[in-house]
Amino acid sequence: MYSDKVMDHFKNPRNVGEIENPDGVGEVGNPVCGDIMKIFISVNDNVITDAKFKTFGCGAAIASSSMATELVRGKTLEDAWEISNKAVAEALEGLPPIKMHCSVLAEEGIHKAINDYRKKQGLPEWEEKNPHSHEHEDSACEH
Amino acid sequence: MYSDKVMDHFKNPRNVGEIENPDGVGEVGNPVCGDIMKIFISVNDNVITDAKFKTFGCGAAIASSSMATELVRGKTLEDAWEISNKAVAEALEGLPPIKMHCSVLAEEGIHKAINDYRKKQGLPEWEEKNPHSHEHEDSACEH
Amino acid sequence: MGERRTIYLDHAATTPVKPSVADAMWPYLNNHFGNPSSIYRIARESRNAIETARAQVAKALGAEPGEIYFTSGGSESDNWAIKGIAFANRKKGNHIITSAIEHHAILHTCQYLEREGFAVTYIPVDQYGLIDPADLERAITDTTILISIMYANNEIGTIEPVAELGAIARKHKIPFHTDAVQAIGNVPIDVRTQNIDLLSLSAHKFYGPKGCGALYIRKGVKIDNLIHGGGQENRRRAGTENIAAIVGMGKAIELATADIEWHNTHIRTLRDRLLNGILVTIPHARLNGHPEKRLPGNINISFEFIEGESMLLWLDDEGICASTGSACTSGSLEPSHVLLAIGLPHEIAHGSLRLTLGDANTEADVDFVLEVLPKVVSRLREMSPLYKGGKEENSNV
Amino acid sequence: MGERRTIYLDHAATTPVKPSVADAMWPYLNNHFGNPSSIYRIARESRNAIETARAQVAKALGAEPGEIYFTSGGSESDNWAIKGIAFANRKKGNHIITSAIEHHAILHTCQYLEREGFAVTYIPVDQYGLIDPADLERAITDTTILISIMYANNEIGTIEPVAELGAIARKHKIPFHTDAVQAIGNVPIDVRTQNIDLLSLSAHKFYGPKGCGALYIRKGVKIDNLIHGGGQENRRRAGTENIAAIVGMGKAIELATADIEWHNTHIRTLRDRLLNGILVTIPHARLNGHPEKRLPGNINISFEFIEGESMLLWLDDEGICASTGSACTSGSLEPSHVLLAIGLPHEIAHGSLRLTLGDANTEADVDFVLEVLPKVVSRLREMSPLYKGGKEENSNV
Ligand SMILES: Cc1ncc(COP(=O)(O)O)c(C=O)c1O
Ligand SMILES: Cc1ncc(COP(=O)(O)O)c(C=O)c1O
Repeated sequence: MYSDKVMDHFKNPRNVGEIENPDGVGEVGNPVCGDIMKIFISVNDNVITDAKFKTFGCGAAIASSSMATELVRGKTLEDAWEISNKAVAEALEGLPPIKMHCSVLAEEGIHKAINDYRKKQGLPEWEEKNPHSHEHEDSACEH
Repeated sequence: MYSDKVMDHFKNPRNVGEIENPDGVGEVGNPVCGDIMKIFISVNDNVITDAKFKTFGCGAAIASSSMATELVRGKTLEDAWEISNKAVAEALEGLPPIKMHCSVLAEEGIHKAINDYRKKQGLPEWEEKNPHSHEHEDSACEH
Repeated sequence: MGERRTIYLDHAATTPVKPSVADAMWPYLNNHFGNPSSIYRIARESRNAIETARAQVAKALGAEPGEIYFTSGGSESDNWAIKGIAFANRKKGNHIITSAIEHHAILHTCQYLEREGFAVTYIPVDQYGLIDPADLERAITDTTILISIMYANNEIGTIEPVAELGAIARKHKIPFHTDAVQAIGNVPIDVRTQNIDLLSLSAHKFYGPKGCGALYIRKGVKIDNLIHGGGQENRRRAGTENIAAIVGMGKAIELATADIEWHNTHIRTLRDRLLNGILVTIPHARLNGHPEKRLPGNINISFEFIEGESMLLWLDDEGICASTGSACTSGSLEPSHVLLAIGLPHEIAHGSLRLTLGDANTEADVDFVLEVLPKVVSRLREMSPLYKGGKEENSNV
Repeated sequence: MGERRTIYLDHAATTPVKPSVADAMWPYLNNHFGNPSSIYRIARESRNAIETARAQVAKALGAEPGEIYFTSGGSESDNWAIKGIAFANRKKGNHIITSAIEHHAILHTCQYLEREGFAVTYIPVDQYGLIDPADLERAITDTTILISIMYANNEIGTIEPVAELGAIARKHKIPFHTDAVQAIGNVPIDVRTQNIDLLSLSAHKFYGPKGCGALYIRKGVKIDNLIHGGGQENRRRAGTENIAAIVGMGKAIELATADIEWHNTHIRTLRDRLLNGILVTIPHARLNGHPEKRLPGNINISFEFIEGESMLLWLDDEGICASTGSACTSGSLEPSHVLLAIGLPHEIAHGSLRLTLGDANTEADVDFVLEVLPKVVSRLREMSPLYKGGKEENSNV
């Protein structure tokens, strides 16, 4: 059901853990729905120098967190912001349709962490271009 | 589905044929229902000295005709009249429930032949004790 | 009389599983058993096996794999198609059109729906068992929500003008179902070009296992479930999948549709030899069904003055497996509704014999039947009160 | 990590076919294929094989052979029982009583009937998953036409007080159905003394083949057909019989019910070793279901702070086949309705693992799981944002 890439990132997740004094933190998901992602970033000179995560969730949620943190490392905040859930899923060589919401969570986790950083810096928060979170959270947690 | 006895009387039917100048003939059944039996008897001194049949019908119909003609041979008319469809079926070591009407036809065929003889003799016809014929013909021909 | 060989001439009732099909099934009985809904490796193997079979069935019909749903057989497929469409479209109308010669899985389901408030038109057939497309067109009303006409008849073998019927249904935007249980492997089927929206299959009729069938449902067709429960078959048919049988069905349909040409020529040649032999040697015999538009292996013939079951018993005694009417109803005392629908009088219908040939039959089989059958018929005629030794030449009973 | 052995601990999802069962089936796939509805010799052989199997199933349940109807599996049996009774008794009333923890084959069927105008009461269960017979008695109204309560739950293994529930149903003269798919072979069943009127079975849950089940219908119970058509199964279930699978089911039920005592002792011993080992080595773990009134092979346990699927993936990597929730719904993202019904919060329900042992499991299997599982749980907890390294000892998330 999962691609080799997903299984690789699930079994050998990159960047697991917390950053001690993170510049930004984003927590998304809901334990009721079976997945929570917490993304930590360090920012230096507008560039994400480190990203880590902790995730409670299924295989796809863990792999998506791992891949998302990989993708944002070394990117400017602007470039990191542009990383879509589709990019995460594609980098994982695809996700089962029923699991696409995991990549959405990862995108949102990154966005939340970036906005957390911006808020701390006194900067205005950026707005979600495609606020798909609700629609997807519904399908993730269809009760 | 059929007992060995039924198969024996089907494959080696006793008394097939017509009696040239029969003392009594009984025809029962209906081609529409898939079975017709024609029973011929010779009577001498109130005893059935010969009985033959012709039958259009299933295995059970042929076996029942064969057995019924066997059973009446050598019997007085009174004794022959008393041979019930159950007796025919029992002598055949049983019939499938769906085929019981064949033994009923045989009983009726004998009765008709006997009454045909009595009529020709100017005697009153005997009455059927259990006029089950209609009920059974219905189930035989359930359209 | 009485030697112990078996000549199987009842392929319309069921077929033997081809050895290569049985071999393909065996590992899934004996070894690979994972529930395809689970996520571990042995479950994924089961899932893959099912999806391979689904693709094989889809290919045989010109359908997409996502349009194939596995069931427990032809009867379930027919029930699902008819009830599923009827109940899902109840708000649009309550009228169903079918034919007078459908299999009981269709007819009894329609009768059930009549008790539930649906109205059913049973289109008649001509003396050959053919439906006139004009009759279908005339039967359509504003409230018609389903048309179901079989592809080929199981008793008399007549092949219906399905593409034409499908085109009419399409023109009126009414879902068109066809029971192709007898047709597959004998007739090339393409659900796209023939405008078929739903199609029923049963594996044991084409050398696959019993207890496994499929329903093709064209994408977008609105249909209720018949068996509710787990999420199997894309949430449309609950129940742990019968993996071994599904694998067997996939393999069997591939084999059956790969060599339709060869199969047809082979079977038809044998069939015609048998049919002509019967008609030449046995008087008062008539072929039922269409002379050309019929399944290649099917013979259905009525012998006057005698009754079918007693023929079968004698043939069985010689090791010949045959049928009178359809196997499902041979326990019944009513003559076949199909034979009545083509206009046979009851007493002639009672004397009908169905011989259906299959891949493994040989010329020797045919010759043996031609040796035995005339004896059986004349033996039974001799004891029939309806038969006067040929003197009724012109009678029609 | 990564060696290639398979430890199958998902017997509630499906079981392997026993070799002697597969061997009993093989001749009916490979050789004997006659349609049991026909009248010739090879058809009578099929008929006899089916009737032998019917007697085997009847014996296992304390029923008469004439009360056993073969189906395509547990889901069909459940659908037939529920819809068949509901539609046949509609004039008497429209109220159905079932439980909150039934299999989806029951629940989704009941939901379908609600859309058709029936009213359904879903009796709640206690924290162990037990039904209180007093709740059943209270739920009964003048319009109640069916009570359906499962014999044993497929997820948490809880065994319901079926005989008591049956007695209540009997007292009120309401037909009582039980889904015994998980119970057979684990619990002695006697439909007479337990007042059961209808009972569903599925062969693949007791080492028989997939795609075959049965419905016991007590003589005299009024029920509609689910699959209409031919006259098979005493005119109550149309479709050419799946002879091979039916033969396998007969053999399998005989084996499964012959040695319930041995089976239970063996399995329960292993199960308790595994369960105790888990509870001793892994903190924040709790057993779901009843501590004693449970199926001998069932463990259902929740591990806080982690999610079930990721556990399964790691276990699969080690060759261990397990399940979270029921197999049918593992594609779904909703937590199990059963775990919610016993009062687990969603997030704990998400972290549940079901291990179901079977006849072939060994102590070595148990020990291997006890070696692997603690590592998997702690690995996942380490990456869980909910887990604070044991500091949340008293939290209940
Ligand atoms: C309690 C229960 N009922 C019904 C079923 C359905 O059985 P099947 O999958 O054989 O249709 C199952 C198994 O999934 C079950 O565990
Ligand atoms: C035309 C037709 N439809 C449906 C069926 C039913 O198929 P099954 O017996 O596999 O359920 C049959 C076979 O009996 C058939 O010939």
